[in-house]
Amino acid sequence: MKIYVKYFASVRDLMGKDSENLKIEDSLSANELWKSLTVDKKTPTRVLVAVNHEYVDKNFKLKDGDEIAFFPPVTGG
Amino acid sequence: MKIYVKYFASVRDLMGKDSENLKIEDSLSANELWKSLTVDKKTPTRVLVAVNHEYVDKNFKLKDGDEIAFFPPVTGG
Amino acid sequence: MKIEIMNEKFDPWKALVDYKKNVLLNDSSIGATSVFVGTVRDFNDDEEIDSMELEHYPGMTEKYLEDIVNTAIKKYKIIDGLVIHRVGLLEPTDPIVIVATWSEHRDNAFNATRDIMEALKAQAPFWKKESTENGFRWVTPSVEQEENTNEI
Amino acid sequence: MKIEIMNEKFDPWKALVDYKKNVLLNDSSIGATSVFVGTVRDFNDDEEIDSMELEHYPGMTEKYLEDIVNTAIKKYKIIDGLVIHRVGLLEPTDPIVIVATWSEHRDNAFNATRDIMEALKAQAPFWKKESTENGFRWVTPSVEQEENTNEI
Repeated sequence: MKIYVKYFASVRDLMGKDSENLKIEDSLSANELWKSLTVDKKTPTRVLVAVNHEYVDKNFKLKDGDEIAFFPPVTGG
Repeated sequence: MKIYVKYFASVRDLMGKDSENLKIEDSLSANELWKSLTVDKKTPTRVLVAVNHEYVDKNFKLKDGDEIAFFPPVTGG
Repeated sequence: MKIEIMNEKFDPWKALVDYKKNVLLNDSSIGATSVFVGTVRDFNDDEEIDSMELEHYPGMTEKYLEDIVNTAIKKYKIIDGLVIHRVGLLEPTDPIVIVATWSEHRDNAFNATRDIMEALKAQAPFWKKESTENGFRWVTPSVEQEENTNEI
Repeated sequence: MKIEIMNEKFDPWKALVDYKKNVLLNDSSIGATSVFVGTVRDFNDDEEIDSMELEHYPGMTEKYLEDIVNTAIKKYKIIDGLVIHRVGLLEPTDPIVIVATWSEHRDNAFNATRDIMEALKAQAPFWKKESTENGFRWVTPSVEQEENTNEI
């Protein structure tokens, strides 16, 4: 299945890109995807994940067509 | 001794005047003054008292030259 | 600090912007501004309000407002504070009061502006008389205020 | 309700007055207006800030801001609410955010504006990068935010 991945702020710096289209195996979780994407990287301790513009639990199972985003804790306001 | 008495809002309506100069006996308390001024009136249950622009206790002893004010609970803002 | 009693209708936002521009200038330590504006509503206790007369105790009112703002400035490390309060004849939608505080961090400004409003309502000698179709009535406080006041 | 992400420097007080005048008109049920404005300070964690870059997640940010304001409107019987937030390159004294709420009574407006600010800081996807004499640094939140967010 196909998903669209976005990276923001320090996570974008870590990944060296702001987005990518990926083909992944069915029912991968957000956390499993993150681990596979960062297997060769020193990852920050706090990363948040949103799917289709909603925060989700790290065990959230991805579906075909999902937009998933990884980013650090937010600092607006 | 001489004092200056002010009345505000519903207390002014009750007294029929906004201020008066009075000669009183020494060391009268705020409460004693109020009772003597309203002996023939039906007084409201809640009256506040300030002397020289400061809230005071009802047992506050008046001094010569004091400005004393009687008024209902405040309703600004 | 600015404390002002206004006899005429005023624009609280213009007063705020003018004070910031002329007195606080471009103070770059300011991170937070918290503002409260109270306005006359057309209803109170289920009665329609035509107008309202606001009176105060000249001298004592200013003194208490200054003390109230100074207390908040010290308690919350406030950079500066502003209070403007109307007296006289007011109509629905007229501004009654503006309270503004400036600080480095948001908690302090939020808390200071709120404390100032609560203390103003409990202590500052202002009285409202509402005009309704049934005539005039003095407004009584909705919440009992025992603090710092002494009843006979 | 108005939710806006601004790419250019804006005047929060003008935006507030315009919105009130053009949308809320002279709504005479309004008794209370509570406003918070956040601005860029020139110091953070003892380092001088030259400028700041603010980024957001288009789509998700607007969605969360709308949800946050709607939650406050329902919880506090708010008449209306406004949030404008800057993104892009900001300098000290530039406005970052304005939150305003209008209500009948002051408690509700105070609580709503504060709740919106706290929820915005905890949930809305914005990120700050500060430029200091030592280079760039991503800002990290000063308070741990566990609510409504999920970490990997």
